[in-house]
Amino acid sequence: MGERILDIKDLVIHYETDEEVVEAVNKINLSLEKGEILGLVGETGAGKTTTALGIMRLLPPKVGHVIQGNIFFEGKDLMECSEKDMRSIRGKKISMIFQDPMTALNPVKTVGDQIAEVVELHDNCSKAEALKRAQEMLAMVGIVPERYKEYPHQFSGGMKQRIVIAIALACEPDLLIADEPTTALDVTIQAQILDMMRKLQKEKGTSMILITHDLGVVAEMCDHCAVMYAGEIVEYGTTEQVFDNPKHPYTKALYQSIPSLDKEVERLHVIPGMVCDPSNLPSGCSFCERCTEKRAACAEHDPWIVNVEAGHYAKCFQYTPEWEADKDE
Amino acid sequence: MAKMHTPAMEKIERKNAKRKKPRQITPSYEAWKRFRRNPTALVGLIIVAVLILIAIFAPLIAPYNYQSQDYAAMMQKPSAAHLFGTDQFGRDIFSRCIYGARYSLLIAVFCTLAALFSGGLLGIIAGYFGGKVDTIIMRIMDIFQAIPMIMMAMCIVAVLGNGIPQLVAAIMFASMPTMARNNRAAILRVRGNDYIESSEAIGCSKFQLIMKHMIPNAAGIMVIFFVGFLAVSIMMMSSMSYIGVGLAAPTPEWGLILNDGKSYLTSAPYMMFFPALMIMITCFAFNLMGDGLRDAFDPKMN
Amino acid sequence: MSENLLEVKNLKKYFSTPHGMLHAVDNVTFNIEKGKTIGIVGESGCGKSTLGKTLMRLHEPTSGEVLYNGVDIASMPLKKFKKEYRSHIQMIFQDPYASLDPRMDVLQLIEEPIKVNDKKLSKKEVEDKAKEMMELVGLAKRLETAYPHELDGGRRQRIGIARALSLNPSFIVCDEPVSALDVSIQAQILNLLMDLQEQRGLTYMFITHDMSVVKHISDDIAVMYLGQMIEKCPADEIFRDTIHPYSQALLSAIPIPDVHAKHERMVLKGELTSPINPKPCCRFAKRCPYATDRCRQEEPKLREMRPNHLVACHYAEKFVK
Amino acid sequence: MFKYIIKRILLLIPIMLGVSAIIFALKTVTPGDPARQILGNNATQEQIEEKREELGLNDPVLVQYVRYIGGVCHGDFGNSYRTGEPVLKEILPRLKTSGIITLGAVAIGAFLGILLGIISALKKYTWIDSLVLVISMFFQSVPEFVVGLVLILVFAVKLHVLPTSGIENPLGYIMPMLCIGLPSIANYTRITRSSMLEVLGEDYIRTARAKGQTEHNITYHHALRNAMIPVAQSVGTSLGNSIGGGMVVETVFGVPGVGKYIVDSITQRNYPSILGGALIIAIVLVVINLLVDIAFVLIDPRLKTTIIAGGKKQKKAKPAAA
Repeated sequence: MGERILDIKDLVIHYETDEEVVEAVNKINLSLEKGEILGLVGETGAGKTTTALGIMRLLPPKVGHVIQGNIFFEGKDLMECSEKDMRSIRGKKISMIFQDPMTALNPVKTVGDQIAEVVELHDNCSKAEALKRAQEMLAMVGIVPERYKEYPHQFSGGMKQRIVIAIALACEPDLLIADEPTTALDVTIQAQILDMMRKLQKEKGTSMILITHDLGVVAEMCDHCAVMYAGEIVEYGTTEQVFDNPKHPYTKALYQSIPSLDKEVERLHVIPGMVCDPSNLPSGCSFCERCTEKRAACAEHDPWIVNVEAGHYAKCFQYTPEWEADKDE
Repeated sequence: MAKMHTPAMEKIERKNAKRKKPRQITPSYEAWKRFRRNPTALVGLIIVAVLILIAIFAPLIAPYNYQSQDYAAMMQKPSAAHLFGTDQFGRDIFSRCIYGARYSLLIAVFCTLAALFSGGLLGIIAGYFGGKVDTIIMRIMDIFQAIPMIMMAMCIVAVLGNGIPQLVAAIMFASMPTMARNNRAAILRVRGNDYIESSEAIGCSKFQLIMKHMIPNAAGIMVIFFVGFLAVSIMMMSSMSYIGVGLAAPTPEWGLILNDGKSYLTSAPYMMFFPALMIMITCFAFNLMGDGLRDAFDPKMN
Repeated sequence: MSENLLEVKNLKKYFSTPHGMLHAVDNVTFNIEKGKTIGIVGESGCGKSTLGKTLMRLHEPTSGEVLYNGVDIASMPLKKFKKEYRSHIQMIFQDPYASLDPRMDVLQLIEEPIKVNDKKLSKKEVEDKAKEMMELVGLAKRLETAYPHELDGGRRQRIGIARALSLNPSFIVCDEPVSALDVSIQAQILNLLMDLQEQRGLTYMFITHDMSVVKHISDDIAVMYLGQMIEKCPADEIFRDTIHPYSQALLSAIPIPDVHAKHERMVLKGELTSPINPKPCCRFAKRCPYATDRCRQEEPKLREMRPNHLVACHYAEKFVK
Repeated sequence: MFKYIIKRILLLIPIMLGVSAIIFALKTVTPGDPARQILGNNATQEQIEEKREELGLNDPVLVQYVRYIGGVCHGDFGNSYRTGEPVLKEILPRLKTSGIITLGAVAIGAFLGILLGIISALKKYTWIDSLVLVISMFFQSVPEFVVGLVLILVFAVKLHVLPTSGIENPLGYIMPMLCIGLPSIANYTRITRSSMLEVLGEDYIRTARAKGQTEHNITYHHALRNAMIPVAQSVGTSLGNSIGGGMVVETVFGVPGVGKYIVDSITQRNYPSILGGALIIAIVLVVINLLVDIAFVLIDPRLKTTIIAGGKKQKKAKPAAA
């Protein structure tokens, strides 16, 4: 077993406004080993991005609150860090790539300046050296370095995402969080970007959290996979375990609802109902209302996480000894 | 259970417990809810309401006739008998200011309505039809806009002569380019939405699109223009009256009352203080309200 | 073979921009059979939405014919089209969040098309019809007075479907109806669309960028690239025997949710350009790994390589398996 | 870029034609005879007829208009009815006075307004934010001439530190500038605040935070420049208002500027002067708007490409997107 780079313990994040409290992340535990890629999958509102912003400590001020939990990064609890320490970690140790490359770059600064900015901040070097580094980074992500003097609007969407990646990797961070890096892009461009990310990740040995709703992307990229539903991690395991042998009813249903490219299906499997309101979560299992395998106990008690096989966990009662006993009655 | 319970949630639960029944959440109701939460906007609304009441009940509130001259009591300082003092003809300034609310508010409303209709119509036509119609209307408006608003208004009054209808016409013409521009922008913003195309696809005619979808959705922004322009027209009107182009004496319009006191600035500043105060309070209230409306209808801006 | 509901011939839609003529839809020809679904796939900017909107006459076609039951609806006066054919051809929009007027409640939204198209109906009849439509698309009765912003994407899209269906159309353009939805909701809407097709004999044109969705729902698939149709074939054939290099690349780029799927990936260089004042050449030539001088100088025509399988490539023979 | 400037300057021509046509139209419908106005009530019918002939008033309106435009092309804006002097000669020296006042006013308004706007955006939803809002709104609610009266009362009458009127003493410029500048604060404050808040919510600000950048640098290096774009756009319109406000304020303070000249001409129905004044103001406005637009290009690199490529702002060619 490798060295753990990130360890999230019992993290709870709420968004509080005058009108309501949204329970975005509910007691999640997650760990990441050095050099591996962890896929975080789930639908809109499952709490994937919130988790990432929580790690970066970039939750929207005044509204987003970490209610409890610890995030250990290389042994240090990020929740205990001062804002100043956090700033020296962001961009240097942990980088983040955001979903929409179209808006992620400052329109009035040249791309070279934007890459150089992060280098200058963390690497204690002169402006000229930083700009040189920026050009190297551009070359690395497959853009002609001479274009460093151009502005973001002169680049296409895929190019912009390359620049965003160049910014994120400029200081050779230990952990890269990529939040839906290819969702806004076309498939052929997505293929280019994913190819490049995989190559760079291998070269640099960067650990990575890849947030996506596309199971295909996870299958191609990730070593481990965590499935999120209503702010909880409902299933965790190696990608093979989760894809070949899904345990949680939600994961199973999710697979069946995707139209398949190679198999002929008459009707798609439908997950009935809709995601529960995160400002009004049920007291039992959050998936219980839509679950086809539920029993009375599911609505009353929140299930705990069960170790179904080596390194494979699911948050469901059916893998507890009590379930079998219950069935016999 | 796993879910956390926090103080913030308790607060909301308490609040929800107090609420009687869930209300139909229409978009207008949401806007009203936002408006209600804005204390400065509420202050504006209250002041405006009081001013409207004053204007309606002016004859009951005013102790004297606004025209009656009392040569026994000229240029008196504010006192119990004459709250705001008297002017050089012995007219009670308090009564004149009270009646002034009537004139100023009414004329302002007329001006604004006229401006909103004329400019609004042009703006809606330009915004909806686009293309050549838009270019022609907007180029003409560019020409009008090259003349400062108040200068245009003054020129028109100079031609038509002093008087209320003339003033309304002048302010309407002068503000047309601004109004057209703002309304056009509002319509363009609504027109860009997919639901306009979707309604076109189910067979709505252009007229139905404008009446049933664009205007209702742009109405919020138009109300903001309306309230904001009330303040602008009161200020324009009083500025013009003060200079002597606009209304004819002895209309008790605030600007004219100020004009009356012009020569006594050093000897009897109170003659100008109170009407000026009325103008300020009124415009302030309209502006506060307008700002509240802006926040209420356009929550994205904050 | 059943009859064609729609025959599109040399349809063109150009837009003038400050930089030149944008050939959004350029010389597109295809047929749709009654009761079938044609899937239109392609990347953003390939003109697939414009094609749909041009058929709907939401955009005026620059030239070309669209025969609906044999009648050319592309060149008839817009007034006549609106009066006689608007209700035959309807559209479901991409973004269920933006395509519903936020100031109308669910019932009003569904009543609107009925009222607009048949002014003779009484208030009661309109309401009954709208309620019937709500039931048809699976919207609960209690949602009648709800406003769109209170509903989730799936339910909003159901409103959009009800609005289109309330006019009893025979042809529906579905413009990315599920791409704004989550997978679990997407399946609900896809099933609904397929059920409705069966019940009412609808014909669909299904525009999407999602290959797995289009394969699931379509009978025929057409691939578009920069305003042109480059391949058209039966749905099951496209995944087995794609011919055009672009279609091959497009397919190989799709990430497959299966850890054991090992497939050769063909990563294309460069990105889609915009089709402004295109020169006569194969528009894919710039990114095509097999491009020759001929591709750069001569525009390929759609040719029938197999029954019902059309390809626009000079070297199509080379790629037939 | 050069082509763009030329194009913009050519745009002046229709605007000038339009403005002069509007004022000319007003002139023709005004009751009263200019000839009588010049010669006074004692003039005989013959004298008036002679004067009318001399002024060309007996020609059709269109001929008068064309003749006037011809004159303008040669720098002849006609002669004032009142003094008989060429209008241009009367206006030019006044232009400098008005220019100083207006620029000063815009500087005061923009500086204070932008400053307050930034403060209230950074302290959003606190009492400071509300206070700034109320203060700027208060100034917006006071007509320029009332500010003038208050200033006169306080600084001239009570404290005797500034002159009541006139600009013989350079200190005389101060009050007119404040009178026009203070009411315009609110406009700048509001635009700065909302644009600043919008920009601070943009994704690229989040990117900057994720880089580990300090809040201070994020505000001043990343956000401010982007936020200034709409603010700069509003300078043009608020300049028009300032010139309008200048007309009233110059009258209140008896400042010999273009504004007072026009107001006097309007009350005297001295049309050649009104026309000349209006045309010159229109030219100034158009030129300044052009300068503002050029300044944009320096702030916003996106505009440079569109201006060089097509001149006009790119029309939204809807369809290319999926």
